[in-house]
Amino acid sequence: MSERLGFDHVTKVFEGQRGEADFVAFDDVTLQAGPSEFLAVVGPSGCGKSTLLRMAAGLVSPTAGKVLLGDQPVQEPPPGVIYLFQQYAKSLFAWRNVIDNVMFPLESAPRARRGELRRQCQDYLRQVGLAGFEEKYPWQLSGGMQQRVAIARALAANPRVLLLDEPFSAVDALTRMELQSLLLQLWERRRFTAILVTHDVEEAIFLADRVAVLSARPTALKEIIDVDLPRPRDQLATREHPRFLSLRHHITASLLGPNEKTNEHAALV
Amino acid sequence: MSERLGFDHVTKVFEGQRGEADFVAFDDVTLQAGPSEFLAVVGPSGCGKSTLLRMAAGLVSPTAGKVLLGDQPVQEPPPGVIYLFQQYAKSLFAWRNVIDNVMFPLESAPRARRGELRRQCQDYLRQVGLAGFEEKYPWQLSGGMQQRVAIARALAANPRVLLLDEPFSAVDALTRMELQSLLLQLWERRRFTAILVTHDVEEAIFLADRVAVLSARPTALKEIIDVDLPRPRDQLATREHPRFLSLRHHITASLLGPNEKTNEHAALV
Amino acid sequence: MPRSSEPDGIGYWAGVSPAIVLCIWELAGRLGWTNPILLPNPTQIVAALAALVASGGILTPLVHTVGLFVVGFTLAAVIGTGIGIAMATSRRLYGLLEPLVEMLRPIPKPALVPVLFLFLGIGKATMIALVVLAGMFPVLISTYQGVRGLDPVLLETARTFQISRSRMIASIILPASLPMILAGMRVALGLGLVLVILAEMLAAQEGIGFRILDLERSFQIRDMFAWIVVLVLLGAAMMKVFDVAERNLVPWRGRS
Amino acid sequence: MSAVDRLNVSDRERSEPRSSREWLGGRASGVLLIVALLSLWELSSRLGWVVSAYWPPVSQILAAAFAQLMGGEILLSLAATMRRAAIGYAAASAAGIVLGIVLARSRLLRCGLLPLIEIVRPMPTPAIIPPLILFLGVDDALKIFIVALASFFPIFTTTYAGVAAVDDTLIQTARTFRTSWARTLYAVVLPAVVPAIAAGLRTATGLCIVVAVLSEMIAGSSGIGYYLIETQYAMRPDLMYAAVLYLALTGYALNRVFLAIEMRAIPWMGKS
Amino acid sequence: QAADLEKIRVSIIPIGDVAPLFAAIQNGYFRELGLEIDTTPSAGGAAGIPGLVGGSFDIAYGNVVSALLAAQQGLDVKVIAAGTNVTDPKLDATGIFVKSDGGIKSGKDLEGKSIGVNTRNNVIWLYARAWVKATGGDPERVTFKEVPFPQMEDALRQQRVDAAFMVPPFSAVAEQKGGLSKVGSPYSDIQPGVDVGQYITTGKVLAAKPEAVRKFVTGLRKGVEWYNANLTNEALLTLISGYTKADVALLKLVPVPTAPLRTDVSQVRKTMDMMIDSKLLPAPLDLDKIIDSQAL
Ligand SMILES: Nc1ncnc2c1ncn2[C@@H]1O[C@H](COP(=O)(O)OP(=O)(O)OP(=O)(O)O)[C@@H](O)[C@H]1O
Ligand SMILES: Nc1ncnc2c1ncn2[C@@H]1O[C@H](COP(=O)(O)OP(=O)(O)OP(=O)(O)O)[C@@H](O)[C@H]1O
Ligand SMILES: [Mg+2]
Ligand SMILES: [Mg+2]
Repeated sequence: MSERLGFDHVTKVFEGQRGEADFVAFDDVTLQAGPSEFLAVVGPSGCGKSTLLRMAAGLVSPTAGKVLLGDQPVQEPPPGVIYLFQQYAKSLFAWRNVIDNVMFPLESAPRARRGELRRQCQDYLRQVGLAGFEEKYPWQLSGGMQQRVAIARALAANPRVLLLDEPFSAVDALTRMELQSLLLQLWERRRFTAILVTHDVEEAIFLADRVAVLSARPTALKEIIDVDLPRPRDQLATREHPRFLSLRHHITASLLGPNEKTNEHAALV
Repeated sequence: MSERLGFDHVTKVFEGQRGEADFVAFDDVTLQAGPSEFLAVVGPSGCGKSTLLRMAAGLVSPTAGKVLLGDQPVQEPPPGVIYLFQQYAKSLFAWRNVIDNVMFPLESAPRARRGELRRQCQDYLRQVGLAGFEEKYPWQLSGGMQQRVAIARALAANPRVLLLDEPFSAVDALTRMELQSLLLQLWERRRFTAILVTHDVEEAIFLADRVAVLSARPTALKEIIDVDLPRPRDQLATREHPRFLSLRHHITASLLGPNEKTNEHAALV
Repeated sequence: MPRSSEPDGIGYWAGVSPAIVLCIWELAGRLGWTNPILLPNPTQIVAALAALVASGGILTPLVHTVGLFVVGFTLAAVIGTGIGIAMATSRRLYGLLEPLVEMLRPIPKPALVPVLFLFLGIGKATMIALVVLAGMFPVLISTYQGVRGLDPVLLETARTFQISRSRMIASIILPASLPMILAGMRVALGLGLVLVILAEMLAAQEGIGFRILDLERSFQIRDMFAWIVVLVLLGAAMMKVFDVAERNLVPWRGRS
Repeated sequence: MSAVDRLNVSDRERSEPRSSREWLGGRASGVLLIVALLSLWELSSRLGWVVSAYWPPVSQILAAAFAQLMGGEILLSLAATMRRAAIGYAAASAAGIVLGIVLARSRLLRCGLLPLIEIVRPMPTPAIIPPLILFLGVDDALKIFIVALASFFPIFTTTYAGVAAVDDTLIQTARTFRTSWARTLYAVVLPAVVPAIAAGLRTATGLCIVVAVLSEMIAGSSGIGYYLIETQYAMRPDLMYAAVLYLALTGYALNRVFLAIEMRAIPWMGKS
Repeated sequence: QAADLEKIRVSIIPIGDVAPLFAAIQNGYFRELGLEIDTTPSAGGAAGIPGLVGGSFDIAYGNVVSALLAAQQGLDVKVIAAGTNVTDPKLDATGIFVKSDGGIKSGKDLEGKSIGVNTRNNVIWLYARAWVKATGGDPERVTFKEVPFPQMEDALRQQRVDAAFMVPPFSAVAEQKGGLSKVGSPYSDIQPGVDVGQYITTGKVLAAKPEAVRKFVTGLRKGVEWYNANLTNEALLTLISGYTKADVALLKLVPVPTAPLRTDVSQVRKTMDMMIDSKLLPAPLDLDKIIDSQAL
């Protein structure tokens, strides 16, 4: 259950309001995530990473170029492409308990299948470590648990492509590690195509098969780096792997730009 | 301009409400940050890190034991002990522009000195890289810039001890690195005593002279680790230093607890 | 928001100050500082109230007032929510209705009484219309603002799950803006009660408003005060019911 | 773009159009609707679809409105109403803001006063006018008192809730800078509650006019409320409708002015 | 000079009935006596007696039924001068109106139907009941609906009520438009010469400023005399138009009745008996205490 997702010479321009100049968020970006690939996208703040994912999800359309899901151009939210937001608190439905949140994508199914689907959702909750929390409401859970609910809901929608927009940046560092490991486990089991947007270079390397680096405005694709680290990956061992460190060094330097020397404090301040 | 800050057999119990049991946030913790030392405290969520800092700031008092600033027990907010909150957006005064926010701690000074103090504040803003933003309002700035304003305001108060409660966890990863470097620069120049609370093991190692690890509840001091990395530190070089990696491994393992093997996925999920 | 159900750390103290005021009032009456015809003592008012309850005479006006209020308020809530959502989700309906709403909203509703009399006659229809007119605008405005203020993240989440427009409104927009809708209804509740009383004074042959005015005209001040007490209790009870309903409808209020 | 899609555009895309042509662009249908309704009114009166001495044609109302303006009489009535509304409003603001802050910060006063306030709150204005006439008479004292009473609650409630909602972080921040109690109150708490107070004040502006008019209708001798009754008894519905028109315009303008002031004076509104 | 004048606050209803008072003010009769009259109009008179009792006014123009009700509840009201009475049936513009094609002629026909009155338990209501009874109907079987005077005609034409007690100028305008007919004049039919309205004060005011009250009555009487002498004078209509905002053309439709100089106790007693009959009053009141001797 996975699919190729590609950006084909995509340009996105936001029209300027009240006499402001138009704003070019992307200029001619071509990029592709193959079936079952885990692609990470890193880039400085405001460079248009979220816009990229929103185009992939069919929530906004490119000004020029095409977004392709398999061979089909994406125009409106296509089935099986699920978006996981950073703001779990806002993306969960506060008026539904945990299991009903997870059931949401399945509710158009015929009544007869409801019982079966419900059991299935319970299984997803078990997979994200939330068995027993079915009847709780989102506000009764910690941030990390809320994001787990959002993940279970995404799984319930049976994603062919999962779009992750800084999914773990709002939780604390230890929880972040847990969720990263969880995501990898699920991805290895289900093999959907994953596109992850993040600021965190280490997170990108730890999770992805390839990392795409975007430049600051005008946003273009700076480079794509293959992550040749063995799987399954491990929070301690992988991150201490010499290859991890060199990738980390390379990508961080690339992000900070060609003019800035990496061993200088000033460059970071 | 710095001072020793010590916790001497400190116990903190929150009284249970409405028949709930009392809640022991700390049991007999003894810990000390010497003059001009940079001490980091890491620990799992909810273990009482913020409570520790709030006691140091004199915002709450311990149930037993003493908090000592130099030789003086801390009872109410002592002069020169400044608290930097994680929630920069909430700790800045929305109705004051940047320079007036920074001026806040100085406003009890006699009128005659105002001009001079204002120039001083402008200098602090320059130091945190915000020259030219004096007249902006907080909401007109990005998250990282807002936290810089909070740092400048803390500097204006001329701190002997700076308490930092996850100060960078709400900004993106690249901005976080920038702010860490900025903090180190300022600390090296001003040499106040710094106590940093964080979830992020790498941040703790990168910044601190010593790292104190707290256990989950009932919270006690698990261990204190000396960070024998050279200064000045560098975002790339320091983090790739073999000693950094071994410290990182050790502290992460310690945090995850004695029963959990570090090379197991399950431990993290 | 301070609400009667939350004691704001007052607890048992809540009864003290009203009791003191009542005692002073009673004492002033007994000592002849007040005119007993214009301002009866609390005990006299309570006696009048007791007589009213004992005779069963309290029932008909109470039923009239409550009935009128429930009908008017419900209509105001439904219409306000409906138009609010329609205007917030459709640009075309917004353009069509916004000028009319902005024109009607600032008119003090009591000023419309003669027009209502003309078209709806002097009776139920006019009274209900008054309550609805007064109550629907706060609901409408705050529903509109609530829906427009919904976080795009929420709506986009729902959209990526491919739901239909009607399901979007029913299972996302409506529940998500419920806190704001209820805030509007809370305002409408207060206004509605005011207008119910006014409407009864103007156009009813029954009801608490009618009774109060009638008793005032025949200078039966003691009974008039008894009815005012009934009214206060009624108002407080309605707010209480609303609070309980709100807590059950939006248990997540202020927590997400 | 489908209707629901509208909801999904970002704030930038949905910000209000600026020029008057753009304004009309979105609302042309709405303006047409109003014109159609008014034409219907005009016709129904002229062609005798609705027969009543109290259903004058719109054109006659507009003529009356113009004559009123020329005569200046309507302005006097309006001024009388606005004066009462303004005095009551000012008193309500002072009381509402002070009590709101003080009660939120002091448990003792809260115990003493909050129950009394809660008792008065559900009392509908028209119901208390009759007994109040007996105490305050029918003069300005009565009307101003009623206006003040009605306007008090929104102001008090939002202020009280606003103070309670002031983020603890703000107060703690002030504390670590060793700010005195008094200075914390006026330099931190007060500005932090200003947006909440402003919201209450705005609700009260609409309310104070309505209540002033209502009290003049019940126990009036001047002002627009009385004018509405008087013109009915004098069988001059054109004057009456024209007065309603002025009243609506005043309410609308007041709200606009308030919003404009709010935007200038409280730039941090909704921003923290 | 104005400072020497004693100020008297009078609550009035802006209708033709108080024309003598305004005549007296305009002609300077009060000023000559050292009084300044400050009139406060109150539509429908709702605030009159309550305001008087509450101390806003020294004197209020009010109807006889309200005054008696107040007295019955123990309020210390005093009638000090006659206001309006209905003597000449030809000049009685008030009446019960029905739709001309409705077939209603009498109180008997109204059984099971409704009559519009401006307020219940007042003078209009009382006389409407009496009229129903006098024309063969049972007042208990007629519904009395409260309809404000300005809305009376529409209510009748739209058949929201089957009959309406109308007063000038509304009655005159309605009659002129056609389609409605007057089937009775309760005041002049039931009790020719009835004292409908009086000037009322309280015992407290009477005790506190007896002189001022005496001067008021004197000035008012002069006003009544001028009024009665100028009933057909255009100047009178202009005067009325001045404080009612009604067009002079409209006022011309309305017959102008004479005004009484003195209160007729026997008329008040008759009204009181009717109130007892309609259970508005439980027992007779001591009218000598209510009607001050100056009114006589
Ligand atoms: N609807 C819009 N109208 C106009 N400009 C927009 C719109 N949406 C986004 N932008 C602009 O496009 C740029 C890219 O936005 P985007 O949210 O994609 O960046 P990002 O890389 O996700 O940033 P961050 O790392 O802060 O999440 C920003 O400068 C933003 O201001
Ligand atoms: N005023 C209080 N009353 C009762 N319990 C409290 C109070 N303040 C904190 N606690 C409890 O004490 C514990 C420690 O809280 P604290 O905020 O210090 O933890 P923390 O380590 O800073 O957590 P985090 O990493 O989430 O910031 C928590 O379980 C909290 O619920
Ligand atoms: Mg983004
Ligand atoms: Mg904390």
